[in-house]
Amino acid sequence: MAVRTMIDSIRETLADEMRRDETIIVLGEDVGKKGGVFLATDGLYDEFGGDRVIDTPLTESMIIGASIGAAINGLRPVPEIQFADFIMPAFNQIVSEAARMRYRSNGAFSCPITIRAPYGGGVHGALYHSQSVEAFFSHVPGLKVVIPSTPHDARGLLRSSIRDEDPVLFFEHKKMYRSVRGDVPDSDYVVPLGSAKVTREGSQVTLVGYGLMAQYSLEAADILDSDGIRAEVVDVRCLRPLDTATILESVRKTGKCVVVYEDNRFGGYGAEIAAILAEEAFDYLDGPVVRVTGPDVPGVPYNHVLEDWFMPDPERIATAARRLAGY
Amino acid sequence: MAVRTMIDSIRETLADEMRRDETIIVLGEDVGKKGGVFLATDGLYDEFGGDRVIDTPLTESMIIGASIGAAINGLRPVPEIQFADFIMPAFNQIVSEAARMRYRSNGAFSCPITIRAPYGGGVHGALYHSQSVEAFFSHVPGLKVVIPSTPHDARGLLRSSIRDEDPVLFFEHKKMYRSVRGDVPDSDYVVPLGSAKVTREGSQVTLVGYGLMAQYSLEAADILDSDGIRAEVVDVRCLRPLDTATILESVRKTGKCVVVYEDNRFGGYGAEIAAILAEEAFDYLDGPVVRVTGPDVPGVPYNHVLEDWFMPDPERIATAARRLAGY
Amino acid sequence: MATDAATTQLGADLGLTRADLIEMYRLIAITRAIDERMWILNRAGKIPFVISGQGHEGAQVGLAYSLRKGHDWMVPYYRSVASLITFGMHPREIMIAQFAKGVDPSSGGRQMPGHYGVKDRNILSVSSPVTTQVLHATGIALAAKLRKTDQVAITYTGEGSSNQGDFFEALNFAGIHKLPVVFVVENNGYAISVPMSMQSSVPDIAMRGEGFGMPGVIVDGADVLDCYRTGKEAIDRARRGDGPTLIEAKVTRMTAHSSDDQQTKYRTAEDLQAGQERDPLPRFREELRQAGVLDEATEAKLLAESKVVVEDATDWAESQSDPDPATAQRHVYADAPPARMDDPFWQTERFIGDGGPTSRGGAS
Amino acid sequence: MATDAATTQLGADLGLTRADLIEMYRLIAITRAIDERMWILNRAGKIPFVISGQGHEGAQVGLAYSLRKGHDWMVPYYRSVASLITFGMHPREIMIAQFAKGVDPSSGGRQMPGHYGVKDRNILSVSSPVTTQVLHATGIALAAKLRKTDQVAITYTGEGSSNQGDFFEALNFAGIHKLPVVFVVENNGYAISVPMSMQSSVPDIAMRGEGFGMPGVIVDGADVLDCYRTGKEAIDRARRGDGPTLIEAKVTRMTAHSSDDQQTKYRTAEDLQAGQERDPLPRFREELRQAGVLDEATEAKLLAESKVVVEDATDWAESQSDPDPATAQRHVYADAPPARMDDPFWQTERFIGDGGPTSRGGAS
Ligand SMILES: Cc1ncc(C[n+]2csc(CCOP(=O)(O)OP(=O)(O)O)c2C)c(N)n1
Ligand SMILES: Cc1ncc(C[n+]2csc(CCOP(=O)(O)OP(=O)(O)O)c2C)c(N)n1
Ligand SMILES: [Mg+2]
Ligand SMILES: [Mg+2]
Repeated sequence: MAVRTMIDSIRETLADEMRRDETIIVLGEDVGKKGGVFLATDGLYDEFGGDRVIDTPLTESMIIGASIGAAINGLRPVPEIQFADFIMPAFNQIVSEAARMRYRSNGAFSCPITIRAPYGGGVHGALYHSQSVEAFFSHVPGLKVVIPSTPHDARGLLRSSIRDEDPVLFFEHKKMYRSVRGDVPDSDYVVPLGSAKVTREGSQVTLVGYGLMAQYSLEAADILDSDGIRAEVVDVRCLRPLDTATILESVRKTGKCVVVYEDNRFGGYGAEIAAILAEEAFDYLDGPVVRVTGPDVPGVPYNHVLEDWFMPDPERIATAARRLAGY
Repeated sequence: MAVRTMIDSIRETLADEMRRDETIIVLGEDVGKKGGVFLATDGLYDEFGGDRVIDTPLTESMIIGASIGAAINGLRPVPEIQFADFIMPAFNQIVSEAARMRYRSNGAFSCPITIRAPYGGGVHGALYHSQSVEAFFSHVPGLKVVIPSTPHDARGLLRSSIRDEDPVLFFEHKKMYRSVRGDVPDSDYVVPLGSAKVTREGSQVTLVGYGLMAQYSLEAADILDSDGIRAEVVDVRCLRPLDTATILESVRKTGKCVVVYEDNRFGGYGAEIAAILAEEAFDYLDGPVVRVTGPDVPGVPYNHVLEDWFMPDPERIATAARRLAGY
Repeated sequence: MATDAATTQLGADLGLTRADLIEMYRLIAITRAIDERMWILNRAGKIPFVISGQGHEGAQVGLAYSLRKGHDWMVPYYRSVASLITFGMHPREIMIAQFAKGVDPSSGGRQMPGHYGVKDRNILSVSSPVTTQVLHATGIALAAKLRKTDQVAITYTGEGSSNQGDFFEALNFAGIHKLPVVFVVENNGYAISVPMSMQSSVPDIAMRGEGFGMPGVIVDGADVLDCYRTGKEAIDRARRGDGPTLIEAKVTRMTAHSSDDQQTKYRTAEDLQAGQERDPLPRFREELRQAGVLDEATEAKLLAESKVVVEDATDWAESQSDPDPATAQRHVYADAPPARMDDPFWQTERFIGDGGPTSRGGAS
Repeated sequence: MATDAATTQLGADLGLTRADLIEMYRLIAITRAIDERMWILNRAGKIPFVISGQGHEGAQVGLAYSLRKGHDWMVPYYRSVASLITFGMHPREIMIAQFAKGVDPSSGGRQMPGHYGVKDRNILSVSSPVTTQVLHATGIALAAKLRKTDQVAITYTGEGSSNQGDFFEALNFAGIHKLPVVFVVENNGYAISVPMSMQSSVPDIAMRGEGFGMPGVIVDGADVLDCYRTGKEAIDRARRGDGPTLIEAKVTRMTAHSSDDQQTKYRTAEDLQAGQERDPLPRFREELRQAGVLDEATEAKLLAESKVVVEDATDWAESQSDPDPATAQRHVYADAPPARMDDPFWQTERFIGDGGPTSRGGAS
């Protein structure tokens, strides 16, 4: 057991997995000598060489398209998209091809690839280095979508993702890379895909989030605690498949739910959670399903006053939960 | 006033608008001599010539990217994407560029383009000629998304879209092109973007849909009527901006709502409607918000027995509404 | 009658035997017969959609003939029937895709006709968005190189589709790493209705090879033996580790784009006529006759065989069952039922809360 | 001291006057001074991010110098400071983008430094996803052609970015329609850490022009006058209606990719040294000195001026206010507040149901 940052946990897991399974390759922009712009692949080039750690051209569609082909022919690619914002040129390859390969071939072909990408705001990245793109992919049958919020889960979920037989989008909140530390066991544990986690028990209101917002929800629960409000926090961890049971169970207990996501509100991922609650938790809801989200503007602006305006934070979550608790 | 099919209404509106405003150009694959694979642009090449009706190379990113540039320099492009399924290669240009141009330039630049594309299943188009892609785009601030369900609205909404100063995605259900007919006034009327419509009054349950599902909801209301259940039907018409008030008003009256969409359930557009209801209609909901949707498989399969399995239809909508009405 | 010497001459420099030549002819002729049957079935209302390769068969058979079946990889497109039959797909497997029946190996009836793919023969599943497969072939070749499997990947696309960004990104990556891949563009002059001059800024797609660090070769798609030579050189080069080749085969689209298209709307009568004259089938037949490879007896035998094959494929395919609707929810993921289909709401009727048939609630 | 004759000689064949030469030098020198100041401000913690064009300025000024300001269109990328200043952007406007203050004309403080754009000068707003702008320039040129405005669009990108599919789709379309557009690739040898040899399958990007039906021209980016000649030829050609040109300027990236990058991790000391030696600034200065265009007095005057300009721009930019957070919700659409921001829930606090500051509920 050792204390690790998110980025260390991810890097070490990549290295471990590559040692375990020689069909794993890493490819992407600047993943080689530079070790990635966030150093998620630092050292891999030295250890595994240029055949398994490939600096690609600046062409995202190619990164994913070639990964699909390589997976078809026996490799297990772990492509990196430098920023989640830049996954869009690969949208067709991911959504039309990777997601649909198994279904369209009636189960004959599959695409075991894990697409890693840093996402999220709050780091002065502005419109194009701050995006939350999970809603686009978690809507697509055939894809799996994972967002860890602790170094422990990052390791366990990345292992599960790489070992999965289907394409996984693995999004890492870039603000958490170095700011979040935690215990990471040395054992070969996995966190199964599709399992949410109650990260704090409470009785009056459920806060549901993922990534940075899972952490902010915990911080909000602290604030609420000092007001005498006991909030339960659910970390979604895997957005598709979603562990609906854990969320429903929590809301059955508390009767109230705040869904938190950093992405734009309208049609964001949390809308699906709210919709599930509206459909399946109706009998035990004691108040509206409230969403705390980023506003509906086309990106996180750069200047810090604008960026602060955009980002949901523990205070805002606590304010909404407080109001809901008093409903 | 004349009776028109959907496709006639669209084609005539394109021609009318091009006569009115010479900065309008139409571009896309096979839109010229062939008149489009569904004949939506039939005759335009002959009337307006190759400068204003441009057969492009088979490159969707270029179709949209060049449309953005042309809009920047004084034209008003109406690009056609041959099938909504093939909009994915242009995803980056639409979502990163067209949607964000105004915001990122602090209002200096804008992209008045109307992207038309046929969408939807039920026509033996299989995985890649049947998709509903509206959820991807209606999530994106900066875009507007329109889906008409009658020849009348097709005309009025297409006019509004073309005249709008912002990028509009205009999706046309291909199964409705020739199967739906209706009165279309000769006047220069518009249907404003952002206005839903109550297409049938009722008191016991609200059915909310758009496109083919708006029509199927009307048919379901007929079925329900013979059971003595009075269903109100709301045709969303414009998915972004959404006319929340009309939906809320209807649900305030009926207390019950079935949201219908053909797209995959999880994270589909209707999830946002359900989420809004869960947040804002909580006080007057008398039952869960039920969704009738396509199943969560990666596409509409081809063989008719599989396709029938996929498609929501009036019977399914009626069954869900009946059950909900009895809740 | 041709002499034995002449017989040996034709194709001899290419290492082709008389049997090879007859086999190549047979593949072309059978493909044509299958294809013609598709259109008959379509007009009879038995299959709703046809997309075919009439006019492309000579190039396809020639280019693919030197691949190693079951070892190399073929990454086809929707017109690839002759390539696929050359690479080991059975006419029954082609025909059943038209009927989209349950045992269809390509997709179990899920995809439209034309979307072939057979795992055990290294034929990758075709999808509809054009040109995506060119990157898949490149990735397959990357894996072949890194895993040292000695495999070559060959992939095909139309000239219109070759303008997509994916095409160039694939060529670029394959060029950088000298991957064992062969890129074939079957240029039939039209992308649905749009002629080459409106699709591409150059008269020949092959001109683009050089800009991506590989030979760009033009071959007359009606010249079967030259296609064979060109294909073999590119495949050998790839296998040697000398990198990719871009081949442009000039072919003719003898039918409309598909059964949904009316090509008279955008092609002149002369153009259509000229297209018919570039048919590779009679040309190859004449070539083989002249060389004494095809004699009357052989021709008659082949004709009879091809009739039997087409009848058999059609009858077999038509007699298969539609897929069970319960299968439609399978194969979304390897390990799980489709997301949320198994969740409890409305108790046992959870997923069918929307009123669907009970089979929708079944296991994956 | 140089003679008057020599003075007239340099650039005379290009139609450049002594004043032009000095102006070009001034543009390069001022851009360099601004750029150096950015790094100082960054190290001082005043601006969190710098991306700059040191080493690119010679090519940029030369290539853009014959554009018609306020008439033609410039579609830049993040390293385009010298191009932009040549095309009429003011140093204050450049500097304020670094500070991202409210009156920043490029984005009102919304975008990262480097994302310039000024509507009234026909400079299109830069975004981060690379190469998208190459299609925008193509569309601008399409409109120019159809509207017969006599405008030329020029666009720029890096050599790494030039491998994106969008690049080729743009070249192809521009080639088909002979659009009045000039494509410039500023090849500085690296895309962040990835060297040209791992980015592109050919040694020169310009080799790709031919495959798209246009001249592909290589120019030494440190040779300002040759850049001018090359740019002018391409711009004239475009304006004449003879179609697009692909220009590859071989330049040097004298700094790290950005202030977030450590280039010593992936570049050798010799490589870095060689890069510094290809600095266009001293080379052009020397050229002008030799030709007698630059004398000591002029140099001193220019140096003093450049100091004033940089001070002024910095002081002015720094002294501006941050944007009002209430402005953040503006300009989502032309005609409406951001979707759903105006809806009634929690009564007046609807949108701020999530606890945001009141300003978030304001009008658009
Ligand atoms: C991305 C995408 N856009 C559009 C289509 C629709 N479409 C199918 S085939 C085709 C024309 C293809 O022409 P070409 O590449 O020349 O091949 P050919 O059919 O002539 O063999 C088009 C436009 C598609 N399948 N995929
Ligand atoms: C689509 C996309 N992918 C990745 C990035 C991240 N990125 C920004 S600049 C850059 C390298 C660009 O290199 P090059 O085109 O050679 O231009 P240079 O910076 O060297 O001038 C990368 C990878 C991006 N901005 N956009
Ligand atoms: Mg073609
Ligand atoms: Mg570079």
